[in-house]
Amino acid sequence: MSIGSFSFDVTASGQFPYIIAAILVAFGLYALLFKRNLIKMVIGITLIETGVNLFLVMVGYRSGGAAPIYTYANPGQGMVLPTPQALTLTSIVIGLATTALLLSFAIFVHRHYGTLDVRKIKELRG
Amino acid sequence: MNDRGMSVIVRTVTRFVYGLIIVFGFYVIMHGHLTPGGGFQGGAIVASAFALLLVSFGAAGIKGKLNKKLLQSLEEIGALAFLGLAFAGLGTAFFYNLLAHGGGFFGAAVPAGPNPGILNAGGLVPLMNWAVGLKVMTGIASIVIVMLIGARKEETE
Amino acid sequence: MGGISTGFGVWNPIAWTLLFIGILIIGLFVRSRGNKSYKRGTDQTQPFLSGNREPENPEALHVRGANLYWGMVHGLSGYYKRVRESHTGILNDYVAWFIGALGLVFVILFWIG
Amino acid sequence: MNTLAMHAPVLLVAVPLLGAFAVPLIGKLGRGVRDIFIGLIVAATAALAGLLAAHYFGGAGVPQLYVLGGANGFAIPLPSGLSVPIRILFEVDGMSAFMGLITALVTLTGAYFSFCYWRERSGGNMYYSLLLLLTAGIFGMELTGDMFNFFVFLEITSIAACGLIGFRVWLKKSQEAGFKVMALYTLSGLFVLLAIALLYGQHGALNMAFIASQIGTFGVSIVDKIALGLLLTGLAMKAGAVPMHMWAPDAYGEAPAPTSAILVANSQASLYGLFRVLFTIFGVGASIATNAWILIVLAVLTIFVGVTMALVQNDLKRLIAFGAVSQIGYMLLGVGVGLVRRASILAGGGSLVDSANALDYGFVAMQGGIFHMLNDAACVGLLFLASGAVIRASGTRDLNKMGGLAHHMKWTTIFFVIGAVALAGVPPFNGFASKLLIYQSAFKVSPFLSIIAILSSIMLLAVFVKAFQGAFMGSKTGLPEAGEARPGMLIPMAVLALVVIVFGLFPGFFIDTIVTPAAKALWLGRDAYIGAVLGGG
Repeated sequence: MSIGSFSFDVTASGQFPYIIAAILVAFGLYALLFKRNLIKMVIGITLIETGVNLFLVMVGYRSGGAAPIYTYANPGQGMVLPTPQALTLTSIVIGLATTALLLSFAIFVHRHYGTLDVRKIKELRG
Repeated sequence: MNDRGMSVIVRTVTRFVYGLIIVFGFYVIMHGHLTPGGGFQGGAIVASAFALLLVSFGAAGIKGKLNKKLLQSLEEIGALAFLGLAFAGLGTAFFYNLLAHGGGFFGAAVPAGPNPGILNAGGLVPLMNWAVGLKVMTGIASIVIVMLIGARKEETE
Repeated sequence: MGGISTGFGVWNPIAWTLLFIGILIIGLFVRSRGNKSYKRGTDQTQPFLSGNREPENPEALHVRGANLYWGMVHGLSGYYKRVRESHTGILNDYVAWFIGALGLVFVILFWIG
Repeated sequence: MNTLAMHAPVLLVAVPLLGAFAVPLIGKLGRGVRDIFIGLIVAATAALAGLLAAHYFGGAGVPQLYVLGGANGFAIPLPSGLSVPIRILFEVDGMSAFMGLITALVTLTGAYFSFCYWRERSGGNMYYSLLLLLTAGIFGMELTGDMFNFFVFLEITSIAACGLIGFRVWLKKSQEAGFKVMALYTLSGLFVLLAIALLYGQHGALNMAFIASQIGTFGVSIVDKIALGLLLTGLAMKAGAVPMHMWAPDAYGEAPAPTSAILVANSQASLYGLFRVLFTIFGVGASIATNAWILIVLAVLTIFVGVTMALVQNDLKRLIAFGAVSQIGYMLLGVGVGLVRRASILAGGGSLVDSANALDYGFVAMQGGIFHMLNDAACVGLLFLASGAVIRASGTRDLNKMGGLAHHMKWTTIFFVIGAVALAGVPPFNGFASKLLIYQSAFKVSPFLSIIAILSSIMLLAVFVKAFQGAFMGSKTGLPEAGEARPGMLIPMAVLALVVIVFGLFPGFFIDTIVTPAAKALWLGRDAYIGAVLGGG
């Protein structure tokens, strides 16, 4: 399959990164659903984030394309799509902020509750 | 980790490398419009040097050397500078790149094809990189400091 | 002015308010014509508490908010037990609700169309 | 078009953002200077939102486009001749302008209420910084025309909202709420991002109008459907629809009172995103009826569970928070019924233009759902502000420990009653006007929907009777701090109460001027929305 001068790799090895992304998201969801430790849940969230970011980068990949930098590619040479890379970067920055906030909350939850066990942190219920 | 930091080996190596890390971070910020990297990445690298100092010398070791208030003020200044540069193009549109291709300050054109690039190009983009870099390096450094203070209170309680 | 017509009926708040005020005035007028046998300083001014004596502490008379719908909540206890227990306060369960809803939406979207 | 109105969409985001970053520096000059600065920023933002709305509703009536960083259009022509809409756009149509008005109202009153609310306690620069950041994020979500930009603003609101919930680190419950809400917000945000990545992979663009036109041309593919499911669930969760609502009472209940209402506006912004996705991006194609019924099921669950859970709460703010959750259901119900009707019109080959009037039950339901957003923001805002004043006066949030506050705070009592009866849909207040539209049009789809909606409204009145009885009735108590709220707290409440009364007494005027154009923008504005970006029609 190809559009213009680019081609999409539809072979099994070309799909490998997508599978990895799916596995990362699945591991993250597993951690969020079954792990009882707040820190492990934060790790689960960052795993999902990594999976989504990997997916984003892969969406923009075109086999044979150069890095999307103006001064790197020869004139006429194809580049991989720069937009998803910019998106991934933005997403990483946002991920840094959310992770920092979540970990700060975890620190203060531990200070108040004396535990990181999510089953014991349930004053807000019903 | 105690207040006095880690072993002599770590502290000695840290003394050697933290300056290099900071220089490298500034390099990444400076060349953000030409090579991979930019304000956020460079800022994160510089902040990692601060984090390294914190980890190896401990909270007591850096007491009085990294001023949290100053860091936070610099962070706001970085953010305001970024927004101000975005406002500067308001004559045409928000975020309009005033200086690009003007030929003057940061206005050179970069030739196509493999070349080392020209630093004096990119218009407002390098300036914005600096603003973002300032914000990120001080922001992450203050996050690390605040978290360390939080964690230390935890230990003493 | 200011009314809305819904295609099924008309709602005019100004007319409604005027009507409400009119009925209120009529009601007050009817009330004012009533028998004025109310006497101050007698037992008539005392609150009626099913024949019980009024407690010394007036706060004891205040039905606290939590007790107000005791009967109703008791009547619906089967429902409430289930719903309140589903708000467990455990983050894993909240995530599970989200993932479950997501799965259900996918099933509906792909199965029904 | 004058210059200010032209730049208004971006200034609505940039001005609060500027305020958010400048507040910590200005705060060094002293508290008075800082408060004046924040007041100016918030007032300027509200004025800009008003200007934007006046421009759209007062004449233009066509989507207003703003291109970030571009002098010459949004598309960058490639050497191959292909012109890709790559620039970030702000696109303001009736619905965006309407949401802007809601946000302006809530943030204006919330910020001015904060000045007095925090007088003795450490309000801090960070609080105002986060509040302004949240404002900027909400405006961004409502005005942007770019999917990824929408995600960025979504995350900005998430972070700022959780900062506001949890910045009082000495409160045990607020930390718990902060962690839970942040985890769920992040999760829903990541699923939205995944959907955006899928849409980008499928259509090669992030612009909402471009994706919409692609879907209109090529139909809804499997990838689009996965993206639709992810967007629907993720945004419904951020809006607080049952059964993904568990974070909402924690968030609204544990945030400081002035910001609880802004968090409700944040949920409404997610709802706006949901409507934008369902009406504009996936507005034509196969699965509209299915989407509509998903919305209606969510709506019925939200209305019923929200209000029944509110009945058993003993914490004043948590009670109001569950009430606010149930009101989200009415909006979903109105718009869901509208979507059902729209699907049947499109399937039957009817004309959307002919049905965009008060005689078509689908359009009436849309009007009701959209009008209820504004009414809900005003009423819930009023209730949260009044509860803040009550909590300041009584020093507790437990309904079992309060009582007799009507003796001390007459004005607050009046405002609380106005907000409560208006939210419960008692005539002649504004809640009744919008709920009437929803009841009557939902009846056409299924009488069951109307019955649930009316029953829940009655139960909501019972809920507020409980809150009123618990907090205000009873004999005078010897609460140490009891006393009327300060004028600085009463005036924002009075403004909201005025809005409630005026919108209740003249609903026809406001429906004609602002609600109908907003509903039309969703109902038949899809082509105009796409045409404004891509040209043609």
